[in-house]
Order: sequence, then C-alpha cells, then structure tokens
Amino acid sequence: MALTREQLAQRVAQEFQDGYYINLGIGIPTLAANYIPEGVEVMLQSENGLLGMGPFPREDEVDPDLINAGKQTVTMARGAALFSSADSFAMIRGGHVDLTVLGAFEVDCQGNIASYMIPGKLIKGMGGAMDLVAGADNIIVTMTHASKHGESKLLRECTLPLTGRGCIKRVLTDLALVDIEDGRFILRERAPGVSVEEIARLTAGELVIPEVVPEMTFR
Amino acid sequence: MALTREQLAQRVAQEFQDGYYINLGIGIPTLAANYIPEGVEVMLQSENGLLGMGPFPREDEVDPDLINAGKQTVTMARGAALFSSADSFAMIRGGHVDLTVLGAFEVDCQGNIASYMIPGKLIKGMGGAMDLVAGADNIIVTMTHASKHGESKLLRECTLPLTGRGCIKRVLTDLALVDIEDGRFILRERAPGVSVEEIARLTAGELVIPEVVPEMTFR
Amino acid sequence: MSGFDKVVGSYEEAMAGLEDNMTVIAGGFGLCGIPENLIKEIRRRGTRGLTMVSNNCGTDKYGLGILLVDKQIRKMVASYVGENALFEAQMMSGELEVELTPQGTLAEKMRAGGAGIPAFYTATGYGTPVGEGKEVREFNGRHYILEEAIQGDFSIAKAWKADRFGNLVFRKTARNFNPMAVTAGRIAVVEVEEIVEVGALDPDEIHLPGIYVNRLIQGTFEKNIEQRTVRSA
Amino acid sequence: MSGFDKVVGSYEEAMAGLEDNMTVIAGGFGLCGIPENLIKEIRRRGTRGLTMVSNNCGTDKYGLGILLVDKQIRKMVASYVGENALFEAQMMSGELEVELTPQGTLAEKMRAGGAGIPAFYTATGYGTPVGEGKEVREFNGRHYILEEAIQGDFSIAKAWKADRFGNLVFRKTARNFNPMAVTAGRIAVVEVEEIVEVGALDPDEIHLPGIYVNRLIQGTFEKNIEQRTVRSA
Repeated sequence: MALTREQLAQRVAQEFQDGYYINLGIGIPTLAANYIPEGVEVMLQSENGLLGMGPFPREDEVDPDLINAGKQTVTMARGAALFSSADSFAMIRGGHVDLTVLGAFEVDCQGNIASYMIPGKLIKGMGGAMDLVAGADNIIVTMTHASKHGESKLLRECTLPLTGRGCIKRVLTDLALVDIEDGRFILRERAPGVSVEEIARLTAGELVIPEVVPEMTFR
Repeated sequence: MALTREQLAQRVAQEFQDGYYINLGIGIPTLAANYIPEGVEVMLQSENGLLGMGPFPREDEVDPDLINAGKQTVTMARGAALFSSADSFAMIRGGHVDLTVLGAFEVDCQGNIASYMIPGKLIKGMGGAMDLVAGADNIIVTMTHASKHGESKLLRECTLPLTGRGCIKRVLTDLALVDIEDGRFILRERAPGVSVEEIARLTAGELVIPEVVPEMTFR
Repeated sequence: MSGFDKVVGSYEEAMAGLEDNMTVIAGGFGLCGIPENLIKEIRRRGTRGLTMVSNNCGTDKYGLGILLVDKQIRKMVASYVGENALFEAQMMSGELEVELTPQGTLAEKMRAGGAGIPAFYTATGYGTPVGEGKEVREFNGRHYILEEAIQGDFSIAKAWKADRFGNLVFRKTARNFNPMAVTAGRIAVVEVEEIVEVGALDPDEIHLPGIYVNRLIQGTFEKNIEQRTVRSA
Repeated sequence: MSGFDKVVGSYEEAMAGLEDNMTVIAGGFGLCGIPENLIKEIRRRGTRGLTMVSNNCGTDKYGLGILLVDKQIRKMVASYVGENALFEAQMMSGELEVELTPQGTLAEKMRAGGAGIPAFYTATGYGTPVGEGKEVREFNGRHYILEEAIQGDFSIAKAWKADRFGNLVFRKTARNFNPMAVTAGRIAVVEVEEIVEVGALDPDEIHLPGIYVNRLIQGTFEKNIEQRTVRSA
C-alpha cells in the first residue's frame, strides 16, 4: 500500500535528530512537525525570518506580524529568534540548517531536482526553494513516486526546469525511501506491502536494489 | 602663518552641514568635533559600530564596552545606534556617510591618497581607511602641506603605497584649501598671511590659481 | 529643528519625486510587513512604468497587487507571484515583465545594493534557468553564479517603531525584507505604527540606524492576513 | 536535556579539538569585546602554527598578543597591528606572516564565510597593495576587486548575554566583529557574561540566533581599556 500523507510525514519525522535545526517546506514536510519522535527536540526555521516556529495560534493568539514561509499565521517556540530575510538566507545558504525537507515534481539520479515550474502552466516562482536546495547538505525530498498515469518521477534526467543541480541525496516517496549515490538510485526501504518489483517498475532512473530492502516501520 | 592644529580642525568643521553623518579619522579630524558651527547638528560615525558618538566620558561614565575607532573610551549621543562592524562598513561602503575626514602622508592631483604605510618602517595596517576612502563621495583630507624639510605632500603622483585611487577631491593643509579636478589641484583658500607664491612653491602637482584666492576666516 | 528629523507631514510628501519608469524596492513578505499606505499613495499618484522589486506582488486586493489595476507596474522582480489573477493575466498578455529571483538571492541583492557590494557569487540557481546567461565560477570545487546588486530610485518599507531620526525597530516576521529594502533605495521612505522621541529606543535594540532613512511617516495599518490558520483551543 | 543546550562545563571543553595549524577567527576590536578567557585557554593548550583572523592582535599583555609569547601564531590576518612590540619583532624576523586586510573587507569576508557567499566584489583596496594579484572588474564604470570569504576551523567570540540555546545579545561597541566571527567558524565557541534561561530574551532583540553557536560558556572578564580617555567633569 502506498503511504498516506500522514505516513509520509511520519517517516520523514523519523529522520529528525535531537538538536536539529530544520526547514520544512509547504505541504507534507510541514505535517512532519506533528510526528517528532519522543525525546527529540528540533527547532523549525521559517525562511521569512524566524528560527523556532511553534504550532498554529489559537484564535486569540493570531498575529498578522507572525507568519511562516507559507504565509500562515504561526506562533513562536521557546527560545525562538527573529531576523531579516537576508539574515535568514545567510543561515540557509551558509549551510547552518541541519535538515531541509521539501516537495518536488521530479528528481533524477544525478541529484537534480525540479520543483518550481511546469512550462506552459502559470509560473508562480521558486520562492526560497532554490536557496534551500543549494544551501543544505542534508535534504529529503518528499513526493509521490509516480504520476497518476504511472509515469515515474524518479528519472534518469529531469525533464522540467531545475530548481537545483546535484544537491539531492535522499528521496521519500509514497512507495519507497531512495538514496542517490554515484549517479544511481539506491532502494533503502519500501512502503509496507509494496514490492520491490513495483518500485523498480515505477523508477525510470537506474535503481540499485540491495539484497535486503526492509519495510518501513511506524510506531 | 600656517594653521595650527586647532585652526585646521576649525576650518574642517566649517564644512559640516546640518544633518550630516560624518566619519572623523584619528587626530585633527577628531578635533573638528569641538568646532561644530552654531545651528548645525551632525552625527558622528565610528566604524567599529556606533552611529552617534558623544564626547569623552566623565570618570564615572567610562565603559570598556564603549570605545571609538581610535580605541578611546567615548559616550553615545542622543539617538545613537549600535551595530556590528559588518553593518558599519556596509554603511560606509554603501556611501551612506555624508562626509569623511581623514589624514594622509601624500595626495596627488589624480585624487590618489597614501596614508597607511611607509615602506621600511613598521607596517601597522590600514584599519578602516581603505574602506572609508573607497566608500565616501565626499572626503576631506587634512595634513601638512609639506614635510619639515619642505618637501611637498601634494604631488603629481604619490610615491608611497596607495590607500585609495582617484577618490580624493578636497585637501585641507596648514597652508591652503585645495580641490582636485580633472587631474589638477585648484587653490581655493589660503591660510591667513600665507601667500599664493608660498603655496605654489610647496605644491609639486600642477596647481591652478584662480584670480581671487580668499584667506580663510575663523569666527 | 534638527537636520536629522526625518518625519514628513503627509503621504503625498513622503512619495514626492516619484516619477514614471522609476525603480522602487518594497519591503514585505506576502501581506506581512508591507508598506500599505505608501503603496496606496503610489496608486493615488498614478505613476506608471514602474519596475517594482519585492518578494511578492501582493494579492488582487491588497499590497502591490493594487498597482496592477491601472497597469502601473511594467516589470516585477520577485521570488513568488502566486495568489494574483490580475498579475497572471498581465504577465500572460506580455504587458507585465517578470524577473523571477530566488528569495535568498533577492534579499542578498538588496543588501548588496545598500552595502556597496556591486556583485557576489552564490550557488543558488546554478544549473537552473536563473543561472542562464550569468557567469559561472568555481570556488573550492563547487559552482557558483554571479549575481549583481539591486538599487532603487525609491525604497518603501514598513517598520514597527521609529524615533524621529529614523532609527527603526521591526516586529516579529514583519521585519523580513524591510531592512534591506531601506538600505537599497536612493530615497528611502519608511512608514511606522509609532514614532517615539529621540532617545527612547535602546541603541542596542535598533534594528536599522536612521542614516538609511530619508523620510518617515506614521500611519495606520489594516494588516491583512493571507492564510489565517488556527488550531483548536 | 535538550539537544540545543550549548553550555559546556569548562574552558578546556570549550576549546576541545583545537589542533596545531588550524585557522581560528576571533571577535573583538582592540581589547573591546574580545574572548579573553578563550584566548587564555589557547595559550594554556600551547597550540601552535595557528592562523589567527581578527581585526587586531591585542597588545603585548592582553588579548591575542599573549599567543605571541610562545610563538603560537604562524599567520595573522588583521587590519591593524600596532601597539605590540612582540608582534613587530616576530614580523620583522619573518617568524610571523601578516596578511593586512582592510577592516570593512575583513568584516565582510567573515560575514560571507558564514553566509555561503564564496566571494564578492568591493571597491576597497582597488589600485592599492591590497588589490595586487586580485581580479579587477568594472561595474557601472567603477573598478572593484574580488575578495574571497574567510572560514575558520574554530571561531571564538564574546557576547554579553546568552540563553542556553546560544541565542546571543551583544553590548555596545563590544559587538564589533563578534557576530560575523561566530557565523564563520566550523566550531563556534562563545563566552558570555551571563547565561539566562531559555525564553528570557525577547526574540526581536536577539542579535545572533543560537543556530550558529556550538559551545557556550560563562566567564568573568577583565575588560582592559587601551585608551582610557576622559573629559573633566
């Protein structure tokens, strides 16, 4: 069974380590904040200028001066700090964020990522995505493994305009956890009940299948 | 008569306009702060990270955390702001300071300035001088017109290593106020009792002498 | 009256000198921390052919979006331009030129514009459409592209508090692009919620010194929210 | 125990891992805002062959100057190195290499090192000995030189207050090079006068977020003054 959105978020959160500063993209990455493992404390960076993002506000806490990068009203966690967008991206570009999680349209086995633009459709812009993928050492891309029509999104070479080149090392899809090494995808884990064959069939780039590919576990 | 140090400071201060943000170098430029004209308010920038420098502290006000670029203890003026050295030089390099006054060993009629190093002597470093001359549009150099041995310091071409190239437009010496335009010195004012001939004799670079060269006046 | 008093008497005075075809840098992120009233004044003036530099272009009803109604913007430099149907229409018809710039690069270009740095290298955008036509250079085995500074004829920004000398304090994430925008404008206009007496702000807590501010005005703000998201109590 | 608690138990622990021939970036201007005790710990450890990056090299008795006694510094990157007889002697004898860097360029090189900017252009130093051997480039009719970022194996800095997460507040002109130094070190060690509980600092008034700080220690400071200058009451 393909992972649900909630399971994707849960699996992402398993990568969180105590003391990690993390930037979570809009959508599933943001959901991961709901599944932070026991005994692990993380601080969330919001690229508009906040380190230490808290949960959404209660009605009476809503403050138009306090939003996240998705323009949603938020709160601050204990120990939060505020700063300008230039300082925020100095932090990101300088490699100080421990983990970045974001979505994508396509990833290829060279570590390239396409996530911001589909030619012919409306161009909304890359926001901070290009800075995030260029600045982080440790990135997890979350997306569906293939389109509704069964077209793989793990490609030999991205077909859409790139967000970043050679910067992705780990992809979590609804079917599998895949690393990228030396120009190949390496299958690390599979979603519960999903066969290695199905994953292989839906992966267009070269896929290395280790002898043992454990199923993901969820607590 | 050649100007005294106090007169040099006084003449420099006549260039101050109300609302000017000013960076004053060590020595005579710093003295100019004592002669700010009536009705004129200026704010002094200290490049280590202070805008709005006040007078030296009284004994009981001395604070080791509050010094100027000459490492002297200072105070803050009303409306002062504190910032990092990166932010301070962003301000300087970005051309936001209205007037910079600093000393020099030599100036030439190309607007070059040499002020930080005499080969063979101990090299102490340029500190912020190179940034200041590169960042400011409006600079006044204060120095003696010639050495004790009568060697001009207003040259055709500087002989010492440069602090900045093509950045000086106005020089105040103990003998004269001189502008630099199109590769020539222009004599604007002379010290009280100093003849145009003496100034010409002690100026090595090409000197333009207008028909009228007023004496400086001091209140 | 001090030469450092930056306070002007009206929004008209605040934007005096703004002419057609100028470049204006605006602070704000989404609708957060935007100079609402300065934008409305640009609308009122009817200035046209503007190049606007701002992370976003507001929405159809708020922020820079209102300058689209009379087609006052010729070119938009931004990182994200969703949530705006008029924008889409004018971009598609070719009336509006758009230069997409990554958010961090945009912030740094503004900072560079204010800091006398004409250009810098960044890995952001290398090998993407953003890097096309830009110099590529290797440092320590990694590829970077050259990005140039941005400066504006005007910059418009919003702060929380200011003293009359223009020393600024921002509030929470309404800070965003505002400090850099102020530094990068030849004429920097700032509107604030409150003007306090000189000396009332702790010099250590001033986010941006008044040296960057040319004109200052106190306004009232709607502070619209794009995504009002709450949790149940 | 939170993974964000940066407080270490001793100065020995604070500088653990410092090895011969490493590059260390130090905050401070003159003797103002210098990490006194971290410097003393480097002295105690006897680490040698160091490249020190700091605006000044202290005096004969205080600050980085004390590392000259046992010739622990191989190379000094600074903007101003007066007031120090030992320094002069070692420089003249060739034991100490000196790279003079303009003050603003030095500050910007540190900032760039922390901000992922590998290099930038500046007019500072063009046509001077500082520009020799560096790329010259014209932007809008003016000449600029290319300057590269500085990063350190360690950075040592001094702040006024911090919370246990390493969020920093500086005091007056003791801020100087400290914030940038912290950002440019792979291991950033900060000593402070006071450590407060997490949550005690206003997020809007934090000068540098704790993300940059690896180790934090509370110390006592001599705060020597180079030029005690007073006016008569």
